[in-house]
Amino acid sequence: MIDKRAPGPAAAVADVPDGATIMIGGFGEAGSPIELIHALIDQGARDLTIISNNTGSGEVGLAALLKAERVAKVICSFPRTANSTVFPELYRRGRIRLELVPQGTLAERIRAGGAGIPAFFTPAAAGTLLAEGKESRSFDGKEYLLERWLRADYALIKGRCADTLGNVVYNKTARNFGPIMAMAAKTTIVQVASLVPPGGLDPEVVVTPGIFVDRVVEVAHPQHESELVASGATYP
Amino acid sequence: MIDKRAPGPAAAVADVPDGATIMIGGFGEAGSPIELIHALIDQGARDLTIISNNTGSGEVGLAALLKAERVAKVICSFPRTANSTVFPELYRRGRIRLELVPQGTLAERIRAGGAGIPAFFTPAAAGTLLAEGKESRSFDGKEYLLERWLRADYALIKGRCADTLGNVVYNKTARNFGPIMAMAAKTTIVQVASLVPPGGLDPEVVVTPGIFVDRVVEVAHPQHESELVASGATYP
Amino acid sequence: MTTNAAQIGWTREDMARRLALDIPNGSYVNLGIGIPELVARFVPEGRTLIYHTENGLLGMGPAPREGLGDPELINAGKQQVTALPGAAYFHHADSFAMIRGGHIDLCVLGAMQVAQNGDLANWSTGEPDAIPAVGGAMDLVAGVKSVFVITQHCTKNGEPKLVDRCTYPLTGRGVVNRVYTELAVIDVTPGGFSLVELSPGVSFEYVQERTGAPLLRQGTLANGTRHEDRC
Amino acid sequence: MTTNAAQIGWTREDMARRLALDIPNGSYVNLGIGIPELVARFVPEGRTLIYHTENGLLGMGPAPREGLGDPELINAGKQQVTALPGAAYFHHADSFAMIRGGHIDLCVLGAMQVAQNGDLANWSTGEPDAIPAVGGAMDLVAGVKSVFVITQHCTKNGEPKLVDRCTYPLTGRGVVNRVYTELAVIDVTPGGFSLVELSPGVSFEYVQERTGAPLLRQGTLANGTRHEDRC
Repeated sequence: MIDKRAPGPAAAVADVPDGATIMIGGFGEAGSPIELIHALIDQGARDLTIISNNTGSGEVGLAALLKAERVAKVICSFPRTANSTVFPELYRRGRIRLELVPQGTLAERIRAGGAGIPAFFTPAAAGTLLAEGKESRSFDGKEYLLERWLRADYALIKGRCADTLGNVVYNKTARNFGPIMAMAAKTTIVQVASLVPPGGLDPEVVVTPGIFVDRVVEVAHPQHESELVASGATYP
Repeated sequence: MIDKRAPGPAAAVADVPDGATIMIGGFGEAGSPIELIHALIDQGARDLTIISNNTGSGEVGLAALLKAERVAKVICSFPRTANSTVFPELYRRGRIRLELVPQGTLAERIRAGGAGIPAFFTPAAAGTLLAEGKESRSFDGKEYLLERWLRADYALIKGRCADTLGNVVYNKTARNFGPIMAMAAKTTIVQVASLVPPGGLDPEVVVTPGIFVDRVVEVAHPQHESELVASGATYP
Repeated sequence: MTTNAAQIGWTREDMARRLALDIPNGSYVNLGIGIPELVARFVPEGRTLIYHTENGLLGMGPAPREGLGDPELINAGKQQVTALPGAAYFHHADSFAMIRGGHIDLCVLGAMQVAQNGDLANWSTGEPDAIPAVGGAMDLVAGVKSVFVITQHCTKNGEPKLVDRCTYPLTGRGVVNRVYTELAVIDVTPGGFSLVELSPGVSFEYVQERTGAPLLRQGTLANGTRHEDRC
Repeated sequence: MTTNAAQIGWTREDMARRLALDIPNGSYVNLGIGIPELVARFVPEGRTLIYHTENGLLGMGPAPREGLGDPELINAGKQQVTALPGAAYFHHADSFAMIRGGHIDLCVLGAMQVAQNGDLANWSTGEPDAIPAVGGAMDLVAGVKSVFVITQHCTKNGEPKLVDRCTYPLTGRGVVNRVYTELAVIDVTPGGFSLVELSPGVSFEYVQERTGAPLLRQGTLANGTRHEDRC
């Protein structure tokens, strides 16, 4: 039998080495795999490159990972949000690098990484500051930029339910980057509120097929970032 | 209220002009929108370009459309299958043109058309006869071909169930090209076995969101190509 | 000269109501964060719009009733929302396929500057200390069929936001179709800014004085129809 | 010299059984049409393989029992199949993302010709009257981690299929890792064809005579390990 269960978040992220590139799912708090991120903080890997749409809020989850100075570089579309103070402070102090990518280009680059498409053309950012240094080309009279795929060593994502073969379904808008990051990482680790045996998910409704998933971890009662931030929580 | 229902297959395809480019869903008979194709035969548009993975079997559905000499060109990956005699005969007589595309490249070109990606690089067919005339480029030491998007005037596809806003779910491996063709056509027409009001489909399991669909037609008991072929049926 | 600007012309709600009049029934619409969100409150009787939020939902509804929200059902501004009957969830690549692929009929955005050639600047002042953040704005202006801007006519310092040429970093080139301010509705045409409508009690000259580029009294819309033809 | 070929060496079932021994537990596998399909029958006890069919199913099971099939649940050869517990359906772009993106561990294909440099020809004889049909073969060989070929050692006319250089149009360049025929298991290495195993009663010389390029008695595998290290 194939069984992709890991006993817990700590075991699931135990082998992440220093210098790894890690995709972290979520748009704001929706889909943010807080328990996996906290396990990564405990685990201690440093000099990481993080690919994620935002940079977290308060001092929990992704923001706590940044605060712990484990991250050398962030690739994201929107590094400032309400209650986001950790990244701006590190960035102004020159303690972290930023590659700013338009959100749709970020998503497409990740999808391209998973789909084996090394480069593609997109109209977003053509003619702007973010086009600097990029190859551009005109198709049918419109200007496009050449963008490269993004791939990662690990993806940490959050689902609602998975089976032990790694098939995953998500919760509402927490789906966001999860399915494409799962495709683009060498090792994809998914935390879910509920784990079921094969056959427990209808094959018609699976969003991420198990082929894209390496480890699944049950976190029955995941924390919500906004509640932690509201309560003034910090991690560790 | 938004209501995308068309009263029947004939009404749904009534405005297809001569010379149109039409994507037709299906892999073999799975997902082939036979009733829409038959309505298109009745409708009479000619000089069509058809984008579809195969060329049909017997003398019904897609094969019947070819047999009626309505099609000037086919873009597909696999124009010969069991019981496929119409296309080979037309092709040998020089009555139809063929653009042969590897299946994954075909799918990705259609998806790119729907996603606003005018061109992308793929490793498939690099160094082969099908690379002739195509730009190639090396990324990280591997050779890739530049491929252009495919877009169409119409897509004819088959789902299992839709709501009146055009959200669609499919049946098993009949899903195949439906979701991406729906994205890549100016006018997407979907036949489904069952139509429900908004709210009748769980938003978590919708495969093709309604934004990609223009017209939905209920065909409660769709015919199966293999049964028609086995019975020696022809159309019209 | 702009000290009275706050008391003159439309309120934000008026601007949103005026903009909503121009959205055809059945449109798929993406509303930016801030004033654009107000538009959803003013959809005219008898029209149905379907709202797209780029974080993966089509068929977005209003904020949930107190205590009934889900922290994982949010909009692009990270506020809790609801899903209407007929909604669909999808992942980010599919969501931006809708945007980039030209499937969204309209997006409504805020602006720092709009130039007479349709250039839009709305993501960065370019100041060295600023934390750059672009989000989905560049994808939206590059892919959505029509781009409406809703904004105060001038900055807090009284500088025109409708300008000859953007001085802030661009979001996109030649992308804006129409601008709604508290003073006027203005089209971006091949000939430059063209007045569509003045807010009550505001004169053409008053608007022109506060606009950083020539304002045509009337003209042909970008799509080739005349003002009178608009929906 | 090949008149007795049919009676010599492994049967098709033997070939499939031998190939199945080399597939690690838990692999994601795509089986081509024809002889490759036989491999699914011979998975060794204790191993679980997950079959991918490019028309949109992961977790493909055997043919349905008579009368229980669905014409819309088929494999790439358009034969009715079943879906095992834990299966998933997906669309064609996602399916080929699995293939092109390197997520499939192994594909097993038939061949017209395999060259000593790993070139594969299996889609067209290049004859003017032929109806060209490529299907997913070019995507599979370009994207799948390992490509195994299972084929008769020679054509019906006794011509070698393992050749110096392919004369038929290529499916892909340098893509084949290993070949299983009725006579032998042969690796494609940087040094050319390298014998892994002979079928019972078949000599090295017998195989070499029927092979259109030099056959190494032993060598280093393409992945740098020795024969003995293979799974």
